[in-house]
Amino acid sequence: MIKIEAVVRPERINLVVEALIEAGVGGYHVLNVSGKGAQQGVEVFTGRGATTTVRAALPKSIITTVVKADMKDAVIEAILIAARTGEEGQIGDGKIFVSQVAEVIRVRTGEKDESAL
Amino acid sequence: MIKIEAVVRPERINLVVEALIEAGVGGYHVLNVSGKGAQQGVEVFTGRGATTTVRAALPKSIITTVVKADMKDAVIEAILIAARTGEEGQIGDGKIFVSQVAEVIRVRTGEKDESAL
Amino acid sequence: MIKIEAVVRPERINLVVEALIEAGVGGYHVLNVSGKGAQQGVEVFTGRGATTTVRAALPKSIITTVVKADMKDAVIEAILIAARTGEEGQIGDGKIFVSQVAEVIRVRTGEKDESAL
Amino acid sequence: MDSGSVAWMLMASALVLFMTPGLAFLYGGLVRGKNVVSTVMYSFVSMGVVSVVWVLWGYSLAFGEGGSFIGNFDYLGFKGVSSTGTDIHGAGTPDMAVAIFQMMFAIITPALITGAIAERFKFTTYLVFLVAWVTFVYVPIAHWVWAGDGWLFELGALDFAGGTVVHINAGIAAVVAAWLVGKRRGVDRGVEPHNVPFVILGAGILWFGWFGFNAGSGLASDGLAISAFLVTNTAAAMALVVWIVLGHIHTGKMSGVGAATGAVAGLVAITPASGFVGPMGAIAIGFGAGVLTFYAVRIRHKIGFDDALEVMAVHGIGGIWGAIATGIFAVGGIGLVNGDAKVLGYNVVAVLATITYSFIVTFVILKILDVIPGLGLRATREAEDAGLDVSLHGERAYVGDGAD
Amino acid sequence: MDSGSVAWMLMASALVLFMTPGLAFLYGGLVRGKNVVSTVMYSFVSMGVVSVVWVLWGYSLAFGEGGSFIGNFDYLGFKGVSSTGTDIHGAGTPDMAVAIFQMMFAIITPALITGAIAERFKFTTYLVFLVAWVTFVYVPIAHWVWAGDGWLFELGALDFAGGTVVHINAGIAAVVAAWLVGKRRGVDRGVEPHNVPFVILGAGILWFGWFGFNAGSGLASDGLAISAFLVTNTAAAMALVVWIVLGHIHTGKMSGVGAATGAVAGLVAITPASGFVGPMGAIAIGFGAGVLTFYAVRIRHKIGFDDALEVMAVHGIGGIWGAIATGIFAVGGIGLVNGDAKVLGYNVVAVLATITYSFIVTFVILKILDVIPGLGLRATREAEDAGLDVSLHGERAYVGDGAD
Amino acid sequence: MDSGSVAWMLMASALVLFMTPGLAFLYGGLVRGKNVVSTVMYSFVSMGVVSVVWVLWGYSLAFGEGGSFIGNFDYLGFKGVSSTGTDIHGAGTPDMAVAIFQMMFAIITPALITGAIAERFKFTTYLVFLVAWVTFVYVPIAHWVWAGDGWLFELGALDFAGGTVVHINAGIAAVVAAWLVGKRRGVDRGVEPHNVPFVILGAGILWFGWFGFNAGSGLASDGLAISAFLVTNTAAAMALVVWIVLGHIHTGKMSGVGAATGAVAGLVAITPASGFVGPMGAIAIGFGAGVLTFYAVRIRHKIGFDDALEVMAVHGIGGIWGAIATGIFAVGGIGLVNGDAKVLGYNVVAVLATITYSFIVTFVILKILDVIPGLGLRATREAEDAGLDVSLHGERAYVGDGAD
Ligand SMILES: Nc1ncnc2c1ncn2[C@@H]1O[C@H](COP(=O)(O)OP(=O)(O)O)[C@@H](O)[C@H]1O
Ligand SMILES: Nc1ncnc2c1ncn2[C@@H]1O[C@H](COP(=O)(O)OP(=O)(O)O)[C@@H](O)[C@H]1O
Ligand SMILES: Nc1ncnc2c1ncn2[C@@H]1O[C@H](COP(=O)(O)OP(=O)(O)O)[C@@H](O)[C@H]1O
Repeated sequence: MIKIEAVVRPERINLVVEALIEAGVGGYHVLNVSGKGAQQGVEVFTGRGATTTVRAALPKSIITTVVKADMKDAVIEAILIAARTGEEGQIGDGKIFVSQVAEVIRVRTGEKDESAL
Repeated sequence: MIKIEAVVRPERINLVVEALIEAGVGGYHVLNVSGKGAQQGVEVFTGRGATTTVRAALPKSIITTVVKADMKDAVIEAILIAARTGEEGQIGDGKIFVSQVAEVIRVRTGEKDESAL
Repeated sequence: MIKIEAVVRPERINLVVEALIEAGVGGYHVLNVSGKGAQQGVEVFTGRGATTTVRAALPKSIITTVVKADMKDAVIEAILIAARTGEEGQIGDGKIFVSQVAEVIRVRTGEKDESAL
Repeated sequence: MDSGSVAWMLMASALVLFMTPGLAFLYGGLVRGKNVVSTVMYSFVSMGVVSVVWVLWGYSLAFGEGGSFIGNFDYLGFKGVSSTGTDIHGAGTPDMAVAIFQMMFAIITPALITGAIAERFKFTTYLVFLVAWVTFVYVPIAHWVWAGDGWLFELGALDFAGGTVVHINAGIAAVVAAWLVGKRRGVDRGVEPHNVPFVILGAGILWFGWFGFNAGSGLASDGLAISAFLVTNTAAAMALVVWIVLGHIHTGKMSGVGAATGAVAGLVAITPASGFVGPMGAIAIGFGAGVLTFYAVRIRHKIGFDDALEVMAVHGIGGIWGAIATGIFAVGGIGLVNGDAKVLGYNVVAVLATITYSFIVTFVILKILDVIPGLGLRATREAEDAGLDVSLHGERAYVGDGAD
Repeated sequence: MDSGSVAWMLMASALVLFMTPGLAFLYGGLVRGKNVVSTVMYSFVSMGVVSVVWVLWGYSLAFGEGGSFIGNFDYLGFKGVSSTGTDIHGAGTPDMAVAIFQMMFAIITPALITGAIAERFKFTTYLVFLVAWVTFVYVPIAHWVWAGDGWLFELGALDFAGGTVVHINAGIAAVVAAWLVGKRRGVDRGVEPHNVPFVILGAGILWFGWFGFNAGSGLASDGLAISAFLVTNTAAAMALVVWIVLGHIHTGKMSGVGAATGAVAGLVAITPASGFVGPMGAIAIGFGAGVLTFYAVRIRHKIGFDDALEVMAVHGIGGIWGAIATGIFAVGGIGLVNGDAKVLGYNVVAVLATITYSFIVTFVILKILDVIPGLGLRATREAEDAGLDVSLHGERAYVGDGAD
Repeated sequence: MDSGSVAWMLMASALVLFMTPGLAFLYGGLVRGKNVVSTVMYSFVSMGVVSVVWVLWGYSLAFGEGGSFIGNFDYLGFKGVSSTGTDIHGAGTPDMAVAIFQMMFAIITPALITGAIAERFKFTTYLVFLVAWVTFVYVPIAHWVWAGDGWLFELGALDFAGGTVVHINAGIAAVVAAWLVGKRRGVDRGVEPHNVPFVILGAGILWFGWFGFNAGSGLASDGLAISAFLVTNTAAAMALVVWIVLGHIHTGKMSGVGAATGAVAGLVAITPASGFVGPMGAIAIGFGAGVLTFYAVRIRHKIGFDDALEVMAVHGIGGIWGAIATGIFAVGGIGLVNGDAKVLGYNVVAVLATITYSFIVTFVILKILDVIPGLGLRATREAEDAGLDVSLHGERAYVGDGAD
């Protein structure tokens, strides 16, 4: 089984979630992080609003889903479409990390692996 | 070494933590996420309390622990017992994901792998 | 490609971030967790400030970066230096977990693997 | 000058001023986490901008003896407004105290509107809107209703503490503004409030401050103030109860935001009536306010019109009900329940006049602001997506992580 | 009618009303993140329910001239309660102002109880409990102590601002309620407060509002009010200091929640005494309150009885100490320090009567609510585990993530 | 005794007390999430410690008739301070009311200083500092300026509500304290405020409370109070507007924290002038305050001196501008704009005297505390890194996770 972790813009999370469900994933979870990639940081106020500092890391959300190996490409494709802003995409649109999962167990039943997804 | 990530009900975290410690894990960490699996979402208020919407993802907690390969089964068993609600388990009780970790380093000493756990 | 996850003291995050950038990583993300390793918990107040309880897990931050395999050792070294407190290090300084990432995709362009980092 | 009344008017003015941060929290809690600073600032900045406008020309235009429709320039910069005598208002309380009290009303009214345009209205344009709207919409209507030579005042319409001037006016302007700025992106399924305790804090502060709003509107520390205080509390309480009961009937749960909204709806509805009705009238008004605003919110959601935080449902509908209910439940032989329909008729005229005027002039102001180069009503799509806090205010409401 | 006193009574009433949202935040900050809306709502909804009860029948039963034990139905719906004259209370301040002021006490008292039952009591049942408890417990005791024909008043027990009626009463009811609803699941190691700033905000609002509570209880703007104001502040300050010092002695740290709790304990203890003692008496009372309530909390934790937010320790013990201390430190020749034990004796009688009555009647009410079909005291196990916010209120206090 | 003035003084005192929790939130929101309890506690604990000090000896030393420089011991423990008569202050309002009002000023002044030392000052040492600083710095300067026999009062310096005593004094002490405690670790790039809504809440409460601060300083409910109220609001509003406009010019964004800071700066600057200037003078003062404090903050950041929350820039510079502006804009023929430079000269003397005295004595106190075994100014490096909340207060401000 395959774990797909997508770091995306927080405002895109709802679209990505919809895309995942449409793609047929069995589940997912979402969390908020601060991240930095190619994207420049933003200027935020410090010093009570008179001066600013550049904040390198920006708010991002990570959505993680574990899927059967054969769904991998479809899911990645779905995320790419949902997370990309504009035709061309923009810096800060995010990244997808794919890795192997050795086992999955459903807590409720103890079912294992693909049948637990 | 093996990374075990268990997505569980937030109200079960304390029990799971206890079970892990009893099972002898060297460490763990916990974070809160929103997740969706088989479980239905909940109805929450929107519109200043007069109307509702269904929120698909529910609050879940993820507890992660990295253990020696030979502890894997015992730890999974411990989590299953601690996280399952009722005899039969209920939808929403969570999932456990197991994957390989290539290296572990203890920051303090630089010790590596199993001796760092 | 290699995923490096470092669990460090929250107050060290800025130093670790600087070290990562200096080491030349392409990106990273940070999140806050509660964790427990060898470090003792802290005593916190409960009962409206008259009595205390020991809280086993402490606030930690996890910084995650995915890098090319050949950067792995340099990055780990950089984290170790930045995260270690004092000459000798102290309990609670954290741990680094290293694992394999099978694929990386840049959302913006669809670029893959090493060129997406 | 009666020192007891001065003490009460000072306190009432402070209370009404405090309502605006309260509103900031009520609204700020209702939006998503990426637009909190923005939403709070819409209200907070009104304390700055409108105070200055009021001192420079607002008060003079509202309360100068300029005729039926608008004041004059006699009191520009508060020139000649006495802190000890009562030339203008002829109440026992010095003119300056009344002018201060009225200032606080002018501050909160445009802030109320912002609930409709939250999460997308451009902040710099909003600052200009504040100045224009207070000057061209609020000030004239305040003159009509409260100035001695205002036409609605002379007609005999009764609006004790601002049902038309404040609430209906804000509700209608909210509809226009929400319409012209357009719908938020991606909120079709409804937005879950990001911080319910802030909503309750805001409602608590509003309730507290509303005692100044209503019980101060008699401009004296006397039996009328006491009675207005009582009915204010009673109507709020009743509408709160109605909201949670209706919520329970429809969903099986009792929303904290709903309780807060019910309370505010009751407070809105009792506002015009608070100097004229008794405790049982207040219960009736609170009950009606609860039912009407509850279903108004539901209908608004069905329609899908994006008055984001329900300004029309709560302040518009609540205010209209209050104006009518004043005509129904007023004691002293002037209410419909006492067989006299005159006040009811006058108040209907006042409501219609307010709706018409507020609608048209708010529309014109916004249309002009929309086309002025450099202004425009709506934040960019990127700013909206990323959240107005970071985009327009350079701040995140909460910084939870250790990074950077 | 003295306009200065009216101004003060209106303001004091507003301040006491504002205490209830303050309490909501104090309590709301102390619980876990999954029960915040629930905890806040226990207090906030009292502003709705009890206001209505008070207007309809509560005031009449509490202050009607019905005899030693209970009022009568003369003032149902506030009929005949004058906003200008003083037929009932015979103070310089109009009856309606006094009735309003008293309403705010009736609102906060049951809200205080909810600290004991937080995180598990069923909300719909709580609404019924509110009505029943105010009617059958609060109202009679208020009559005994404050009505001109109440038996404790006639006896000569001194309770200036509500030590017995409000605090001891709430503390005892809290014990009964915590006992009958049972212990929360999984809190043996103690619960870490989820939001300390909210706790301090709540304490700050309570302190602010308590000036109305105590300095308003003389029903006039005079030297007695000034003196009550001073001793209120002084006792709160002293008890705050005691709490952080004792905390430091026992743990080496100084808790913010502890500071807040100490302040509230001091405010509780000075309440009955505030019209009768001087500043040095206030320091003594604050000191005693700090020490007693601090160890009461520690003992409560050792015992493990689940009075979740320490209502008995703070309000019960604090209130009992205050009642006794009034008998000790009262000036004007009536306190024990002046060689007169009479008031001390009367107050002991008042305390015992309040404890007994509150215990029994609260017990009976809860037992009945427990067996009424559809009610029952405790939320389901699932609701408790998932948190009452989502389960009973359909809301999460904070929405931090972007999903959905 | 005028009951209206008593009502107003009680209310004004409550308002000023409420400013301290407000300040706690303003400051608490500005720091990082690991130092929230600590920052809030610096302010909140002052309500405990300073209240006790004031009752025991502070008031007596400040307002006893002891000569030009300091009071005496006549009123220790508030002995002989009348709640009905006016022996000491000779105002229409009883002495005890004035003494209470003044207590609230003594509470907030040292709390203001803590903005400079936030996130690193050792809490136990701070408690000792509170006692020493109020006694040796605040009390003497209050005597100079406000006691009938104080030398600055006799000179003719005008400080209506505490520009020198409170704001300049706190600003200078803040510089000394920030210098001696040293720079925080790792804040070179500036700290992003962790909770902007708390900052706005704090500013809202401060603005609300400042009406008591300034409009209460005439010690009566009269035209002077009304006028002081008006100019207070006006200056705050103007400075708020200036800050967001300047912020927009420099960064293209409008900071919520900046709006809050501007408002506070305006309030600071109008404080000494509030009894002497008219509304247009208030606009000028607010404008100047906005500009000066805005650039003062920017310069402070360039220099890198770690006055963490800009106490010197806002209260020091704002206060100095206010004192000078009083001399410029005072009406009634005494201001520079009316051709009279006398008051300006006296106020410059008062400012210089305050700066010098506050600097030296604060320095001496802190140097002594630094060397006393067991005290010392700075928390350990470990405590600072982990956050003072957990290290010194045993609490985390927010508990978001379910673990443990
Ligand atoms: N090498 C990496 N390791 C971990 N997270 C990364 C890495 N690169 C990027 N990210 C995450 O992805 C987010 C978006 O990356 P970014 O580089 O801005 O996208 P793009 O390369 O398309 O511009 C970052 O904010 C960060 O959270
Ligand atoms: N395929 C998946 N990938 C990632 N997380 C998942 C996946 N399936 C479930 N989860 C997580 O586990 C939680 C519990 O899953 P759920 O399906 O409700 O359990 P069950 O299947 O026993 O009913 C979900 O809320 C989600 O956070
Ligand atoms: N086996 C583990 N699995 C997952 N996380 C761990 C593990 N061991 C430690 N951690 C994380 O690392 C943090 C620091 O570990 P700790 O044991 O205190 O360091 P050290 O061993 O150097 O004293 C912990 O708080 C926890 O969050």
